[in-house]
Amino acid sequence: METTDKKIPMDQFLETRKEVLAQWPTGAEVDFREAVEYHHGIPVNKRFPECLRKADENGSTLLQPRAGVALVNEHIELLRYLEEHGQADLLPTTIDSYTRHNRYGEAQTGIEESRRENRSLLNGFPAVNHGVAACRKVSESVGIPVQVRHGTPDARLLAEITIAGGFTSFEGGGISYNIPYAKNNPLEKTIRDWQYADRLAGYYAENGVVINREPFGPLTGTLIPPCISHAVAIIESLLAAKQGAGDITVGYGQGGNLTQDVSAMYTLKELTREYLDRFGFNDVRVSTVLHQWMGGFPEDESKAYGVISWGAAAAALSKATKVIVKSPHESQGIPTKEANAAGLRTTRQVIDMLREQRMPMTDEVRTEMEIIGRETRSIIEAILKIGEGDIAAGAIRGFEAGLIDVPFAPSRYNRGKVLPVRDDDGAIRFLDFGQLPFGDDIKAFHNDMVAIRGRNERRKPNFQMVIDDIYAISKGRLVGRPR
Amino acid sequence: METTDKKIPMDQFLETRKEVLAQWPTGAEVDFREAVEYHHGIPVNKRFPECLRKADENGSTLLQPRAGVALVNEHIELLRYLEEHGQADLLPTTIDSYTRHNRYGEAQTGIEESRRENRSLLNGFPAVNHGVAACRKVSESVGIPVQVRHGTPDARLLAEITIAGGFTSFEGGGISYNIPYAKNNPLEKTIRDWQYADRLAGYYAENGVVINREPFGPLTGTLIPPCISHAVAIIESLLAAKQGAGDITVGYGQGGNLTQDVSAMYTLKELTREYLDRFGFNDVRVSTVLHQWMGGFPEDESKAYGVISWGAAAAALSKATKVIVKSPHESQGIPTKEANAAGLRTTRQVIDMLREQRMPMTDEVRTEMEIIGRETRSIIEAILKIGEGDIAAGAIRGFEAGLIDVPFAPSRYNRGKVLPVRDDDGAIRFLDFGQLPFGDDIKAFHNDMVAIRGRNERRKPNFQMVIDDIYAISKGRLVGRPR
Amino acid sequence: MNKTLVLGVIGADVHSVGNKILEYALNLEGFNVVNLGVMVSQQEFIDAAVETAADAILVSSLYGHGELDCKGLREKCEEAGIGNILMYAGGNLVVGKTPFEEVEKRFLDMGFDRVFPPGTLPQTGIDFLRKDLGLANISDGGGSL
Amino acid sequence: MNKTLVLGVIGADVHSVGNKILEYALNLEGFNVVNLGVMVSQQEFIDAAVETAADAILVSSLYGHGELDCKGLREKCEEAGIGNILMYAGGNLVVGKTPFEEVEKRFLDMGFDRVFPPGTLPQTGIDFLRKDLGLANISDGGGSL
Ligand code: B12
Ligand code: B12
Repeated sequence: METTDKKIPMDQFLETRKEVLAQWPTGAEVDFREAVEYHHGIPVNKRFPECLRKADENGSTLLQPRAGVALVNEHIELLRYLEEHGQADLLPTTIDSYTRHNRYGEAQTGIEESRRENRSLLNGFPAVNHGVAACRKVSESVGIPVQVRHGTPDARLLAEITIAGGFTSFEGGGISYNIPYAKNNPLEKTIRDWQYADRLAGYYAENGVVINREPFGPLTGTLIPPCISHAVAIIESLLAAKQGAGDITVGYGQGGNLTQDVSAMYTLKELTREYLDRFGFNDVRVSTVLHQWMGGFPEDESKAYGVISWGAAAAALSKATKVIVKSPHESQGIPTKEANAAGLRTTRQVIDMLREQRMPMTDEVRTEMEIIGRETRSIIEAILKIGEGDIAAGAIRGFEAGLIDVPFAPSRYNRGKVLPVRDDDGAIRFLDFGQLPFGDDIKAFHNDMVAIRGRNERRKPNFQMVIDDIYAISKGRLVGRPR
Repeated sequence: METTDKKIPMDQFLETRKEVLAQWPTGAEVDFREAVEYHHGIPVNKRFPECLRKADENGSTLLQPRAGVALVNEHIELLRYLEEHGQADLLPTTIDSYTRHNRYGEAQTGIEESRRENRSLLNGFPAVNHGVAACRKVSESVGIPVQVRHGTPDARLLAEITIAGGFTSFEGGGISYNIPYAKNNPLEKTIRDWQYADRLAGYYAENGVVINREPFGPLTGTLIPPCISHAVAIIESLLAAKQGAGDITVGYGQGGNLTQDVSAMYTLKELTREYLDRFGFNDVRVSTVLHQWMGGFPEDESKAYGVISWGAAAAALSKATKVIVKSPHESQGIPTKEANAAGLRTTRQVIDMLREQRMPMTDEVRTEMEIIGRETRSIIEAILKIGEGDIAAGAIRGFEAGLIDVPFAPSRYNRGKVLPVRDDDGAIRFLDFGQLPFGDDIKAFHNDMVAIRGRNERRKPNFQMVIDDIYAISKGRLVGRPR
Repeated sequence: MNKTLVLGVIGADVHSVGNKILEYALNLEGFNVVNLGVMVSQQEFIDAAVETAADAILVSSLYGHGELDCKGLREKCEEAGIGNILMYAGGNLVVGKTPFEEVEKRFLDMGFDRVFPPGTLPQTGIDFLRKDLGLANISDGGGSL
Repeated sequence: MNKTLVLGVIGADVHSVGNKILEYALNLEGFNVVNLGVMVSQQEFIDAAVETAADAILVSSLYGHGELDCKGLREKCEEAGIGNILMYAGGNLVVGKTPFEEVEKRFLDMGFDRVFPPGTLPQTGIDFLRKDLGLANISDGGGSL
């Protein structure tokens, strides 16, 4: 059965639902009616969609960390700490990697070994194993909204359990949680599985409970040109909206060049709105998230603070609805709660100092916005075309054809031909376009920008230059100049 | 004898010199001829003027900390640490407060108690007490240029000893090291004493040794409108140039609003150049320095990193020749060497990440530059007028008349009538103009900007608003909104 | 019922910003404030306190030499016959970031009645002054405002 | 003289960036690289090593489950008859910032020959490979480039 952009019929949805809930014993804990009731009782200031709307109205940027550990009480302690000492506005529950790959047995081992060794041996919170009641305990233990953050190609059971568990936002999508996060999962399957998650959000919405959905913006976090992540965000927004999701946050991982980052954030919202409206989803709400630098971090903590701050500045100056915050431990390992809170407080200081300022609409921003717009539309239109108007089929065929292609991704369903590289000002450009459906003018623009850098560095732009750029920020620069 | 802007005749200079060198026994160690010889032997990469010129040519921003402790070996260890672990480009020797007030006896007590307690009880390096040989030991122990940074109203002996001691840059000026740093010192005297220091620099220059001179930009470090510090910078540059100083770095303390800060840095250089040229000093070299936020810092170190980073960003985006770096200990006390190096590394990361970027010439920057230009020229022209063309006499009379007036300064020779306050975007404006010689249009502009904030905050702009602004950054905001 | 306070920044210290704010806040609160400003010697503090029959001396020190500058102040007060005067110190009292307990101890040992850490807001000092000077607390409905 | 290396990211780990760079660098250096990519099981490492008669296995683990994933790999090698194969591990091997000495010890105890901390550049691994595999060092004028 080909995956297409059709709203899943209720009977079919309920049928699949039985199978999903049977995947692990805790599935039996989910009772939809009861869960809807439960959500109606969640106070407004603990609901993601409401908090995001308020932030946009006030022009403020909300702070959210990443955090998750193996055991329930320790996880609660961690979240409380980040709320209190990190002054977070929104909380996460980051899921461990076994759960992400539906390896609940291994997750169970991880839980048990963590209990035994009295330290978290898992890189996140195994929500499926812990079940609905434990999730509610988590979300009830804090005073602000909690989101599930993961990277799960098949997140159907995770969605069932965590949403019934009182979480009001669910990150991910059939592309963004496949291509960067998996190796062997066909897009047909992951898009279909994510249609289920979206349909679940829609089902809740039909029952008066709006769950925020957030496609994962940064992809591989490594030199992603804005048009690539924008295209994924738009496709996943359209897919989610079709299944009835009513509140969407589109994301972008900071690149480092302020003009490009601000232009990316401005266009991200505009373009997503444009396509949602075009397909009739005028009442789906759109907010934005900027992820502080998602690539390799410097080892030195004081340098990490500098990177964190620059991400905070980009978020504030582009008026992102929220910012996902890194910690000074980033290059080393999952942060302690203290390091995590420190990253939050650094970000808080910068965000709040800059709340009155925004990047003005300069000629440079205007030009960059125009380019990002043209590139993104080229990709989406090509995908719609190859999908014969169907965005799901188009995305699947588009990835196969390389019309969209995520740099450095592990998935075999990604062409992996595109190579990004920084230009002489540090903006991310294309060195190799692979099969991206760009016109000659766009290609010429990129070639020119990259050529300028090559001339200044007296070397031919090639894979070594790309590698230098990958290492650059961790070595203290934005542009990987020859050593 | 009135203080006027005349080059001190050589005989008079040499006469005064005898007195100066007799102020403390170490004065006898100074031998001008020998010192000139000594300077000729200092390698180029250890000379301030050369390093600044190279940085401007490369469009890079150099990093300099503040640092000084009571004892020679500990001070050397500190500087070496900052060079090696802080990756500083330029080093300081910050002088203790007793020496700044020529209280060499008390400085001696401080040295002795520091020896006894094995910790520095002085807030800086008492260079006069230590003498020429010790200073040379300091500057020879490091691989980069060293500057004397202090706050000394009468710095004649300090200049003699430290320049003979191999330092290649000397901070301060008759206004900037009096008004914010003293209570009872008449400007007639401090300007005259600083003409001596400048004449000394000129004397070295005539003998082929160019010493960098740097008026202290930030003044009281607290909500200084750019035109005030620019005016002081220009006056002191003209005074220094008249005495033969050939290399000048003008400074500015970050305000926090990026548009205003960038505009301030751009105009600082332009206006200084304009006036130097007008008075015939076309061959005096001008470079710039941005001081990271000079007012009260947040207590929390991770928040301090945010403030430090935003200062680094302002320096990079405005292409300052150098940036003076704060530490995460700022709100608490003189930093340990580790904290000092950490502030440097945070700054290094941000500066180097942003080296390819600069703030574009937006309409907002253009407008702000124009306003700063008009304000600064109004002040300087009024001073020249009241001084009947003599900038020294004009400065003295101008301060008396309040034509120039430094907010929050301790000196009784400062009117202290001007009150600054932030506007709704966080730019620093005037709440009270005192006697500043501004036209009605400039006044109307400030009044309007302040009124907008008052309306938004639903309160009358008054001293409470100013206090809120003074505390704001230490409390995590730029604008001190009502609590 | 107007209590008189002598306020100043001791030694060669010129940090004037906090001093101006303290003066403003104490005045608002109805105290009779004798502000000596910055760069105040021990003798000036004592002369002003004797002259105005002050109820308390509030010493600020920001620049790091506080320890050197404050030594012997209590003894000098005793010599001047105001040995029991209430004496506060606040600011960045020592060189370098130091656990406040240590700093507090050193200054209490020197004869100060209360010691305040960096970043103290004027209201904190005011609350203690009211208590130590036996004034009704504002929140108790009393006070001189 | 072409030495064969089996390279991969173990477990459920998908961090592919470093793996691609390692592959590139090892190839440049003239090694015969069998890159299994990400999400490689212990069995896949061993099968590939046996099949290609590899000289070394290079395990990356970035995502924090390295300890859980690597346990027993040496024993499985022994069972497969390649008990003496050179075995390196690198990346962010454990959950959380941990003193490297501790991490190193845990992995040496598990039977790895060398362990590399976060942020290791490919050249460091290459230098040790040359040494451990008895290859001339490039700077000695030898090498296969
Ligand atoms: C980019 C990135 C991602 C991307 C990866 C995209 C992709 N498919 O590659 C995305 C966003 C998808 C991602 C996801 C996750 N990530 Co991640 N990620 C990073 C990040 C920021 C950079 C990694 C990178 O690409 N570095 C650049 C390359 C060139 O360096 P490298 O990977 O370190 O490899 C080099 C060296 O280590 C060395 N090396 C590696 N292996 C070996 C082996 C040998 C023998 C030798 C000699 C050398 C060697 O050589 C390589 C080339 O120079 C790191 C943190 C950091 N380093 O700053 C976190 C990090 C690795 N991720 C982490 C985690 C936890 C996750 C997630 C679980 C999500 C989460 N909880 O936040 C998921 C896991 C998904 C999964 N199942 O694996 C943690 C791991 C924590 C720990 N060990 O305690 C880190 C350290 C971040 C952190 N501090 O929390 N991540
Ligand atoms: C602005 C500033 C300056 C300006 C001062 C301008 C002026 N004339 O006022 C300038 C640039 C000139 C300057 C100079 C110097 N400074 Co300064 N300065 C600062 C800074 C950044 C802010 C001070 C400030 O205005 N804060 C805002 C006001 C409102 O707060 P406040 O002063 O702390 O006062 C409040 C409270 O402390 C409290 N309080 C104060 N006293 C008392 C007393 C009582 C009884 C009570 C209840 C409360 C109380 O109430 C006040 C109002 O809220 C501080 C660091 C910081 N705090 O971030 C360094 C700092 C005070 N300076 C310092 C130093 C060392 C110097 C210099 C020696 C230069 C140098 N080595 O860098 C010179 C000294 C000159 C001299 N002779 O005094 C150090 C002191 C170090 C230490 N104690 O270990 C500090 C801490 C910076 C640092 N970490 O190195 N400085």
